[in-house]
Amino acid sequence: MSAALAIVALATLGSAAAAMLGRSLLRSIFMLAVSWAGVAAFYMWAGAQFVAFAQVLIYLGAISMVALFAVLLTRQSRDEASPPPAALRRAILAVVAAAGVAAVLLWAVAHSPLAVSGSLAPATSVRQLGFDLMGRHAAALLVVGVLLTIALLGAVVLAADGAQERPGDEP
Amino acid sequence: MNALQLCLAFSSLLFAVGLAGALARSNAIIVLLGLELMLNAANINFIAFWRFSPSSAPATGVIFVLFSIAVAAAEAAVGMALVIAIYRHQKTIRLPDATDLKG
Amino acid sequence: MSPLPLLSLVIFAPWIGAALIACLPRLGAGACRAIALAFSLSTLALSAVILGCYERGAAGYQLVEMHGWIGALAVHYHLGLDGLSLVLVLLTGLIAPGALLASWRQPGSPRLFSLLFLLLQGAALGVFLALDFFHWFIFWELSLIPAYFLIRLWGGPGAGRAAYQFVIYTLGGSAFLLLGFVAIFAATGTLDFVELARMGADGSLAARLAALGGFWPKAVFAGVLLGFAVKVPLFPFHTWLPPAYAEAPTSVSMFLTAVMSKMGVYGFLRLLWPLFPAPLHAASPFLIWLALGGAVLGAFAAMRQSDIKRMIAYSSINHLSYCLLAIFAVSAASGRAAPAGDAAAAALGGTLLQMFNHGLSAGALFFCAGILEARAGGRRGLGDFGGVRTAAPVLAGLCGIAMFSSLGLPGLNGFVGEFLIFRGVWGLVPWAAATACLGLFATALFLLTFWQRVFHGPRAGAAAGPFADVGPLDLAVLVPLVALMFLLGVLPQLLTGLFNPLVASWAAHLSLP
Amino acid sequence: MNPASHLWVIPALPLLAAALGALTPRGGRRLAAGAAIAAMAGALIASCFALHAALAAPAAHLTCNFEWFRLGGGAVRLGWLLDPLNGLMCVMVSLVSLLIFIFSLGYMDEDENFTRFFCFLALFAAAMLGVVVSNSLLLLFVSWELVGLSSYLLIGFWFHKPSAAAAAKKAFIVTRIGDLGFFIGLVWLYDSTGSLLLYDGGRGILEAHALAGLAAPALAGGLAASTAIGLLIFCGAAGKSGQFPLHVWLPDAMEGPTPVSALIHAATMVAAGVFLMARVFPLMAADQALASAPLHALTVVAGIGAVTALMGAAIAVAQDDLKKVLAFSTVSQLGYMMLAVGVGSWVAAIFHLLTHAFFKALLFLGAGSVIHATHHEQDIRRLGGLGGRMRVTFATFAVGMMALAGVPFVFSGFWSKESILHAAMEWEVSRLPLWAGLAGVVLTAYYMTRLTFEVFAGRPRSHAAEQARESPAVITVPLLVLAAGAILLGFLGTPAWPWLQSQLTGAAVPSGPLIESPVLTAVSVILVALGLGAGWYLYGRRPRSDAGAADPVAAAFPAVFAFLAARMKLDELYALTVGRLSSALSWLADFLDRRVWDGAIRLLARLGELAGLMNGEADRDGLNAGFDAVSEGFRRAGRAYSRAQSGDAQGYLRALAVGFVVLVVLVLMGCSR
Amino acid sequence: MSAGPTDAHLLERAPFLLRDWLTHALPEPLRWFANTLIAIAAILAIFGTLFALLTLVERKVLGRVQNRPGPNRTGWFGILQPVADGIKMLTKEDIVPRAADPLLHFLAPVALLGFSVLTFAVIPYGRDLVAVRLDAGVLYFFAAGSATELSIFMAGWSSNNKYALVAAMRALAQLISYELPLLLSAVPVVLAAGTLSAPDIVESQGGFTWGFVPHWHVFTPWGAAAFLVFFISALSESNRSPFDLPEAESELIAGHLTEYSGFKYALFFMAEYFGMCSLCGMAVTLFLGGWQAPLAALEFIPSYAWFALKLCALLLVFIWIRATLPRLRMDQLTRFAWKFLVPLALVNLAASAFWSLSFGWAGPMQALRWAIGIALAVGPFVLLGRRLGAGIGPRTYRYA
Repeated sequence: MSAALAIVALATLGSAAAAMLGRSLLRSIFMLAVSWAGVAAFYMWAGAQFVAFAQVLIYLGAISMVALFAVLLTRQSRDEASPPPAALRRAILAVVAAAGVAAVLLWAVAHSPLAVSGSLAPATSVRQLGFDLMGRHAAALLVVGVLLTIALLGAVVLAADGAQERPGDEP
Repeated sequence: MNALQLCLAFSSLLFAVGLAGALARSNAIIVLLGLELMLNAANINFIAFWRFSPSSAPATGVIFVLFSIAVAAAEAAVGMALVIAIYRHQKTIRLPDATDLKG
Repeated sequence: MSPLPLLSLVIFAPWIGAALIACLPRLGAGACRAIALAFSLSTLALSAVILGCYERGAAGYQLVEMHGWIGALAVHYHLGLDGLSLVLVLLTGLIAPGALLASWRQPGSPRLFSLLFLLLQGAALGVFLALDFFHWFIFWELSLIPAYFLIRLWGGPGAGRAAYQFVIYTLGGSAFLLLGFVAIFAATGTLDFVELARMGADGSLAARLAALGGFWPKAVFAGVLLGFAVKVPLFPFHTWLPPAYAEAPTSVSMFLTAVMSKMGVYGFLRLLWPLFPAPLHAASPFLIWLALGGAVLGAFAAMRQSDIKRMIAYSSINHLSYCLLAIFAVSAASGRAAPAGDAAAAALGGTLLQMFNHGLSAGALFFCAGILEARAGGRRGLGDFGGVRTAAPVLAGLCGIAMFSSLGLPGLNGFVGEFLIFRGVWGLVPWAAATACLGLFATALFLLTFWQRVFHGPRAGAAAGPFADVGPLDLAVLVPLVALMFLLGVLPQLLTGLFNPLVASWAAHLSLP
Repeated sequence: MNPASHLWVIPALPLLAAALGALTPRGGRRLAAGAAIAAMAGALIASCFALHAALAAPAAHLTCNFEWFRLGGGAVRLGWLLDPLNGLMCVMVSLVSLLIFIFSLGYMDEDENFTRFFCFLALFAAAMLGVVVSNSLLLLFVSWELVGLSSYLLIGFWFHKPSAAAAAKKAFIVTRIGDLGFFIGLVWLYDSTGSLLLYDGGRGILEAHALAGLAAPALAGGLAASTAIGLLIFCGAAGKSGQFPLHVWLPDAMEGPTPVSALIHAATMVAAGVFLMARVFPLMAADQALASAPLHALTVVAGIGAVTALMGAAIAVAQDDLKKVLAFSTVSQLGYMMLAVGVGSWVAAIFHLLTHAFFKALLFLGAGSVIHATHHEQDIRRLGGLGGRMRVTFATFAVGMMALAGVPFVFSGFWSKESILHAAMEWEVSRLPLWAGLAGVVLTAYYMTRLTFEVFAGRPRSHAAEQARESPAVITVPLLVLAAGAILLGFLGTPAWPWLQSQLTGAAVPSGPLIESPVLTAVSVILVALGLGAGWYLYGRRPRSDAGAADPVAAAFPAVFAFLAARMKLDELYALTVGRLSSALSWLADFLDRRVWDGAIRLLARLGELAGLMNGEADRDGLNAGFDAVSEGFRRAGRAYSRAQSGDAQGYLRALAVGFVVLVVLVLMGCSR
Repeated sequence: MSAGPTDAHLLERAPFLLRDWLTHALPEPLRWFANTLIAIAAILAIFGTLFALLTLVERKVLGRVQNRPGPNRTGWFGILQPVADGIKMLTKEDIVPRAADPLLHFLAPVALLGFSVLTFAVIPYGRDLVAVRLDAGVLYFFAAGSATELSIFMAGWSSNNKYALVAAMRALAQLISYELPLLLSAVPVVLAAGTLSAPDIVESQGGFTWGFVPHWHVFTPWGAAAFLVFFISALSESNRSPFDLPEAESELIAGHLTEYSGFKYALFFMAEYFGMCSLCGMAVTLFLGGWQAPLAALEFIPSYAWFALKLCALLLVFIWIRATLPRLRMDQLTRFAWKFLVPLALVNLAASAFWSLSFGWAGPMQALRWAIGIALAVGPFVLLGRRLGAGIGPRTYRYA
């Protein structure tokens, strides 16, 4: 079990790191796609099938697409054109900050007394999930629905600003 | 280190990677994607706790992750639209250049 | 009890219309007017519904809506309707659409006009229906603001000054009113009309005010009196009225004279009299003189006006002074022995009838004056016309009917109210009735002079050239009004039946604490 | 079956016709006229039935009362009344109206507002019939005012003539002055009796109970309330009937079309006042029993009547306008009627009213026929010689003239005038009315003779008169009918056969000798002969040769003639008193408004402005400086703080991360300590 | 994969018997692994063959439609044409442009084919004949399907060719646009069946009304409408005519395939046909009753045969449409998706909800239920269709 987890985690982390470091934007996105797929695999490993499929559907199917479009539509941008010293400074600062955060988190994880229950994943059927969503969490579901609608409209409005594009052309 | 802690370590590292990306890169798209990674890391935590939690609350973690994914999708859509809008106005999507909100 | 909040609906339907117009910026002129008219007509439609569920035999408030609102101030959202309110709501429902129709061909943005007008209508309705001072006063003041802009923006050349004077004068009056009620609130802790009227009837209101200090009961009474006196207006607080009515556009003049002027009389009946029976009784010998001044001097002043609209404005002062005269006479007689009850009922019933009838006739007269003004290209002097009856016989006929209604010709609505007022006042204060007859005489004199100079004789002035008779739009406004004049002249019970129990109960409680 | 409950039909028919006429477009001449005439015929038939029913029980007052509307605890009630007085008036009014309607068909044929004319005429007839049949003073007042309205409309029918418009206004205003008195009387009466019904089964105001209450001396000086109320009501009657101070409108009213003059201002409307007096006679007479009262209502009535009779006759002597002469003769005759009421014989008044209605209508229509034939030439000096050209008109006019002059035995006017003079002679209070009446008799005979000779004798003095020819049948037939009435009606009330008197009073009046007091009759016959003779001597013996020639009387007494021709300068007197007073009052009111009240307000406003100005100064220099300093400080602080707002999103994120780490570390350190 | 039905007759059990015969000798843990491998192999083999046949059938049918014989040289009636094509593809030179990104250029067809194949895993080919029984099978199907978009973009971009890139972007827009109606039209079925598992959905369509009308979803008003939407979206998702814009030869040479040749090209081709097959399979599963027989009397024919029959019929319709309809313009394409299909699918969702709610209506109410159902399906179709037709005039070309 742990081996599978380790493989998944390493793949995910590796691809994520590659994505963050890569020169080419598009490659970064492809690497990120791999990383997201890795996260989905982790969900599969943890027994959350539904979430895994949702992750694939949304991250691989939608968010990566959106990102790709954004990249292609903004290709004329002066990519990473900041003078090297500034970029370097920022990179160093970033790594330091991230390392600090990671250290703190890892320290917390390592020092927290975390009990693990059964080795068996809690069984959650899609049907049960549906009942939960439509029952106890119906209000939240509605709110999310509204949020998504508004976000969609907002994105269309923002992106279509000025140009006479049809809303439908916007992914 | 048990399995849960492994998971948590994994998520922490993923979070750190995302954070580093978001801080280091100047391209707004990559920054946004770094944020997405951080969100993913948080989701991993939810699933991990759900998976290994002693009380095994019914599916709360899963549902939270579902909502989180939905919100992430919304955030990505709006974020990318913003990026495009910024690009249209300034012909660049470098974050250090986008400082119009400076006080 | 109706499940629908009918009264709230009545008040807010015009405001909903206003909001609708405000929210649809792309609306065409025609659509604006149509929407405004539809929402303006809602009052009429809803009052028809109200008539359906109105209990004719009851004197008290009906269709009451009462909800807690501001707990700390003991303010309730309290609406209610009795015969008095019903008559005025009906009047508003009749006049407002007519006034809107009168503005149909008016230049300028119909959007803003409709919006302001609907606001004004809603506020006036609110004044007639609210039973808590807090929102009553809000409605009272809110009615001023749209009126100001309507006069200012659409009025004649002197409109700026007239509107300014109108608003400042009435605001000044209301300030005293407000102060008075602040004192009342400080003394009693309530602003509910029903509650206050109960206190006024048993004298505890005066006692509590006196507890604040000996100066207060009189000061509060004077403040409230001043507020209403300016609004009606009571002679000599009337100087804002002729310029405001004359300079306002026709439709607004119609609404101002038909509905807004009733707000003051309404205040007298609803607030001043029930709340301060004793001070009013004490002051009424003096106030009767003022009312007589309005009735007589108002009519005589009208005789001297060369501006048609100013003349009609003065006739409004004259007519409303009869209402006040009746109220003061009743108040002067309260506390007397029982036989005054019959006369008091006649006087009060006549007052209510007169309020409605004046709305009809003055509204119609202003409308006719508006037609004349429009045909003459903005001139409206008595000397600017001549022989209009030859050129426009239908207009002359309808205007004539309105005029005769205004001068109290029997068979038309105006007579019944005036007869009852005089009958009542004679029974209470005979000399006042006799003196007021001078006003009747002068009214006939100046109205007939107006008629003679404008409509009779050879065609002259603006009527010398081509002069169109009334169109279908004008007929749509005038014919219902004129028909009602006939109907109410012959069958006043249509109206008296609505408020008779109320009047009877008023007349039966003519006692002083 | 109570016939009174159907009485409303009589006024309703013409009212319907009026409504129809009002809604008919200008082209519908036949419809409007036909409807009006048919309605009048219907009303006449209904009136005949009503009269028949009333005569069946002359003493009973058949009533039908109903509630108009409720007010307070009580109700306002109206009603219909039927008795012989009503019935006769109904028949008279509807018959005369019908004839005049028919006459108008010919007379108004060329007018473009023909339909409107019939509408107004029908409205008038409806209102007049309403006055007659109502059993409530309120309803009577309503109809009364409508009569005034229709008279206003008809006088001003040719409203494009400024004189007609002014005359109409004058008529309305002057009668309204009287009506206001009536109104107050009404209100007073209502207040003191609680009812305005005339007869209400014992509770009506004309019945004993109420009268007893009213007749008590209640006012200052021992005056009875009924005296005051009666006099106030008499104000209204005086206004309508053109009694002395309020008669000024009646001659001016001749500006209206001639049928209008005939119908309204001769036959019916002006008689309304007399009718009203007869109607409320019990009320007027209630104070007679109160011997201590300083003044009785009827005394005033008699006095006013006498003055009017004499004055009208005197002025008529000097008028040159055909219709004006007739108008002042009307005034004079109405004075006779009032005199009769005043001396207590309302029956004689009604008798004279009926006969006068016929012969005065006849005279006016005859005058109308002349005017029609001569294309609206009304100046008698420019007429003349029409007797040969218009034989029917002349003959009927002569009948009317002799009836008015009181030529004995054959003509109705003689009998009614005799009964009035007889009543005046029997009045105990004073002989003055009798003397005035007798003087009037001479003058009447004289001015009528003058008129007839001027118009019909001699030779034509103008082109119009030369061209005149007899009017068509539609005009002459009513003349003939009226002439017959003017002769025959007198025999209904001769002392030998007092049918009318017994029917009106409801009690059998014993028939006496044909001549009640031979002396009086002889005197009056001699006076009539004197008047006729004088007229013939002055105007018939040597008819006027041309229009410019001076009047023989004017030549003899120029000052007196001019004074009379100017109507005794009464209009000027009014202009100086009432007119001046009201314009002064209106000036005062306007001045108060513009200067005093508005001035006070303006002063207040100036004071407010001044206070605001001073306050503004104080604010600017005093308070604002401190606030400026403080806000400048805030602004600097804000500027300094805003530097942290770099706009660098990544910087914020970085700060967040670092902050998080630092925070955790700090917390941990805190925990470990 | 379970042991298979035991009470069914021989033909029905034949696949399981065959499998068990092959693996019964192995020990228990290995047998599971072997069974899975056999399932994968079987799917690949069967659909590989189907792919080969389909290329031939398509060309033959297109030929017949266009009144020409089609391939008829290799073998009997050209039956060996696919083999010849395959050999050609394998032997051709594999060209990678110098400016291309070699890794992604290689990965793209592989990933595409991989994802396409993955979708086969959850389709039930017969009674109990499904590779993976997933609780959220339908979701899995769509998740895997949506991942193919990434591969197409990969192909377009990595070629470093502007035609390829434009085509890739077109493809993305189209795929994303039609993904939505595709999903939305499947939701009513999920709503009706109450499950996301494909075999359960098929099971829920068993049974007959009056003994001869099967309970397939396509025989309900909403089901018919949803099937229509699903089918149109499937056409577009598989880049089939009239939605074959990404590889519109006349405009973009060969779209994202421009820089591919040889075996990689064949892989793309294969992936495309696989996607088509899997979409048709899912359509059959969702709407056409899956492996259910159309008549009770015909249940003796094994379930997988019925599935195959329905699948082939749908594929033939695909081909038939390709032969009949012209290509759409880009703006028409997206407009059609967003303004017609998506609203229609959303309304249809409501129709389906109504259908579920009115489940208990009987007698005359049943007629009413049908009337309302049909109105809810047809009404929006007519209304939206009228609006859709309004705006699409001939385009004015500004620079032409």
